[in-house]
Amino acid sequence: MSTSFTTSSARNVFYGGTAFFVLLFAALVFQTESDIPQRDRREMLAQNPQVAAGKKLWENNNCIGCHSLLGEGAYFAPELGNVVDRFGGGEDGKATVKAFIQGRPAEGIPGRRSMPQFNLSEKQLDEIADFLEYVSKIDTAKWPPNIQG
Amino acid sequence: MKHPDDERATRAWLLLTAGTLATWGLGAAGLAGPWLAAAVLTIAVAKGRLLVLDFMELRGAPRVWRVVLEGWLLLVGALVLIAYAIGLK
Amino acid sequence: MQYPSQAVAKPYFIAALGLFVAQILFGLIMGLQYVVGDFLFPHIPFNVARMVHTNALIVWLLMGFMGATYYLVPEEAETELHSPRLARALFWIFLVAAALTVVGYLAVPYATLAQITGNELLPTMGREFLEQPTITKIGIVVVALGFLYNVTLTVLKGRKTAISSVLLLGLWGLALLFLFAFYNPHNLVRDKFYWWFVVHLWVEGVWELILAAILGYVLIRITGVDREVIDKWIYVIITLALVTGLIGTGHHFFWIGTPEYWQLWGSVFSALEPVPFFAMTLFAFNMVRKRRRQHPNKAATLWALGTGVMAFLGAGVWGFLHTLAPVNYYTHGTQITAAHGHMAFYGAYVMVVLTIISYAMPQMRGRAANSDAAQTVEMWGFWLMTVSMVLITLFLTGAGILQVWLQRVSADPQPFMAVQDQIALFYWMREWAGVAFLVGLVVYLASFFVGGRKEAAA
Amino acid sequence: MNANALSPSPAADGVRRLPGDLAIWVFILAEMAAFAVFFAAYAFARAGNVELFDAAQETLDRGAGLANTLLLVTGGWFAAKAVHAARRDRIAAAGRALWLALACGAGFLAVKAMEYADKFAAGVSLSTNTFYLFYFSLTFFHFLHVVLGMAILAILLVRLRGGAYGSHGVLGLETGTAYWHMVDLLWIVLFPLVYVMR
Repeated sequence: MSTSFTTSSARNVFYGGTAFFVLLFAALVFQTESDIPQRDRREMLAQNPQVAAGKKLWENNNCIGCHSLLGEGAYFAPELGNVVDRFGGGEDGKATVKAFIQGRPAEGIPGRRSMPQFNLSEKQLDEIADFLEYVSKIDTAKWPPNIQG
Repeated sequence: MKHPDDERATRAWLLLTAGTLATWGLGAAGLAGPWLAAAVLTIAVAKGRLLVLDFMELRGAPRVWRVVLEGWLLLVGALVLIAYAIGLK
Repeated sequence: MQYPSQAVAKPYFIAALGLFVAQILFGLIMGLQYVVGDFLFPHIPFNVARMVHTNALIVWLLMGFMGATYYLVPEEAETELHSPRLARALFWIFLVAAALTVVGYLAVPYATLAQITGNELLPTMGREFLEQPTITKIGIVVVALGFLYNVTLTVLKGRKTAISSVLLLGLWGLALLFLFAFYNPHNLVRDKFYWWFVVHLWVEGVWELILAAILGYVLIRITGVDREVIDKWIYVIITLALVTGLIGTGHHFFWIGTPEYWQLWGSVFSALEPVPFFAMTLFAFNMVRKRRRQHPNKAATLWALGTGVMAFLGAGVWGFLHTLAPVNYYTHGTQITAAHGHMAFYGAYVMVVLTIISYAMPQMRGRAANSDAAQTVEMWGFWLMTVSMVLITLFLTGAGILQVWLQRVSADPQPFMAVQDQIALFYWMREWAGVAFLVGLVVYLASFFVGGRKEAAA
Repeated sequence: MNANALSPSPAADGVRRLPGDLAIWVFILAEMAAFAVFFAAYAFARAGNVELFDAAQETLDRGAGLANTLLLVTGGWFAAKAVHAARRDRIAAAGRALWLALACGAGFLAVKAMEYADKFAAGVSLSTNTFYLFYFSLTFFHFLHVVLGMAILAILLVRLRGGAYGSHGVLGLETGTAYWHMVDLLWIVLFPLVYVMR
């Protein structure tokens, strides 16, 4: 019983196999790019510049360092992909989000996980709320399983 | 001049063709249900086995390789059958 | 050590271990904040501690990879490093940039840091693991290019081996994929989609090439098994890694607004991702079993075997647990992910860097292996850290299962914070396991200072 | 370097050996594992949507599936004949057989492309429903394997012409055709599963 197994074959299989799967991955990425306009609510970005401004605020304050957004990020604080809906949806939800951010005590709540007070302006609060509303409209294949995120 | 390897391959090809036509015929006849599923899967496993033994030439390979490839056919066939049975309910 | 220029690896290894300590200390801070919410608030909020924890990890692993490369490439290529001076200069640039970045995280609010580093010009900050200021990111690219230039020229002028080719392929892939860190569209779906090109294609793609190359190198040295045999194993392992890992990226595309076919493709291929890690375990044990010499460095052998086992458990098994789309629907973004992340990073990448350090440091200090006494202490460090990490993973898994149940599955789902309060016991246990890990790390570091009779240099 | 790599077929001299290089077999097993998961996923997804799957399956062109199965089976036969001929130094016959195998592969791609065109013209795509998600994923993944298999056959043909294979050894030829046979084997399961079973 003898089996041949050469380094050069192993190398060729590696390079050939990798090239094959890179191309397949590229094809799937291409398909994704052509499919996502139906899911990503890009029209909301185009119509309302506050959404992009809100995303920048989201990033510049490193919100992802505590929260998750569409399930990605830290798991220290609640999921925010659906927070506008959780807080009542629409304008009510956005108003509640703004009030929550605004109302954080600067010194935190004794013994509890606390969100910092970011001292955002009214305009910035609007931007964040619009951004979170946009995120809540993205088609995430029915995730999260329920409103608690 | 016919070589035994060639004869085996040709026999396998004839059987594979026959099996393919049988599978197609079962489908074209508008059949459905567990008997069709069982028949079609049996033919598929038998065809796969012929291919493994006479095209891939694993008939003369270390037994473990035969077991792995034939086992793959049986495993896939079994999984499909189980799923089919679940779908009957 | 056969080539004097290999010694440039030493400062990289020392700095890596220093950052490792910082990573663990900040991990303990975060762990405590999980149960004592206002600990150090508002001076070090959780998100800042987390940035230091994760970024220190990434930077020290990169330093470890670079050190490993500088150490093994001259020996593989049978020639001196192209420019040891460049390697030393890049070390200091990298270290200072990393230190300044950490100081920036701790000294000023993140938004201020974004402002003073000019994030407006090319916004890349504020995304998980890519929190570094844009200028730091540019610095990383510059250091990486200088490093690759140096190493590639070394390989080109010397002997080309499978190990150095695979290592270089992994390192070039690492550098090129990092360029996606500079792409940050307003469209959140596309932002997240391409973000994974850095994160996933690093840790479940090109980093596995680096891992396989380093492990292969150490196994050749400590077992004396033919290079021919090791090379074949490496090619098989990395073939399996890329075949499964490339399309396996799809397991991150289930719920972020990407098309639903990813649920099928991602599940199928990531279900197979344990296979390369299993092959790696077999590889490590097989080579050690077939060894043709008894290398005096038993600690390095232990680390190499540990890498095989723990990478399989952490990356393979714990990854598989929640990778299928119907399961991930409930576990996505819970402590299950954290459990997997901890053991996978420790088992695959922390341990492989500690493997090469364990092998190379004694050589750079002029001996084939440390004294038996020092090795015993090192192995205590190994077991303490490894067992602690297993416990951390188990406790987080427990927390995660309970979280999934209370918050996502039960008939009456509860709010996030209410659930967190109910699983606090698991977080306390995790924190104590973290303390044990720190003890293990201190023991491990102490082993560098234990004297005793040394083996002569090989 | 080893006598077993030379011309006798694995069955011929009583010495059991694996045809082709072990490296390709590792790859083949990895691919077959991926397909096994795909097939099982299809079957279990069907179990949850029997009516949808049965109705959508009616829209497939079973005749095209038949033609493609016959093409692949025949292509496999030619590939096997190529190896047998090369072992006996009948290089011209081996080359002809490889050409015919390639032609079968091309025929498969053409039929499949027509099937896809029909589907696209009818407005059906990957996102239409669960059945089509699976239909397109499975068949397209397999389609790409046919392409890769043909690329390998083409390389074998070039190397055969260069005198690489003959009674002195056919290892590379066995290695490449093993992959081609796998492509065939996968379709043998795929065809009844997706086109016929209901």
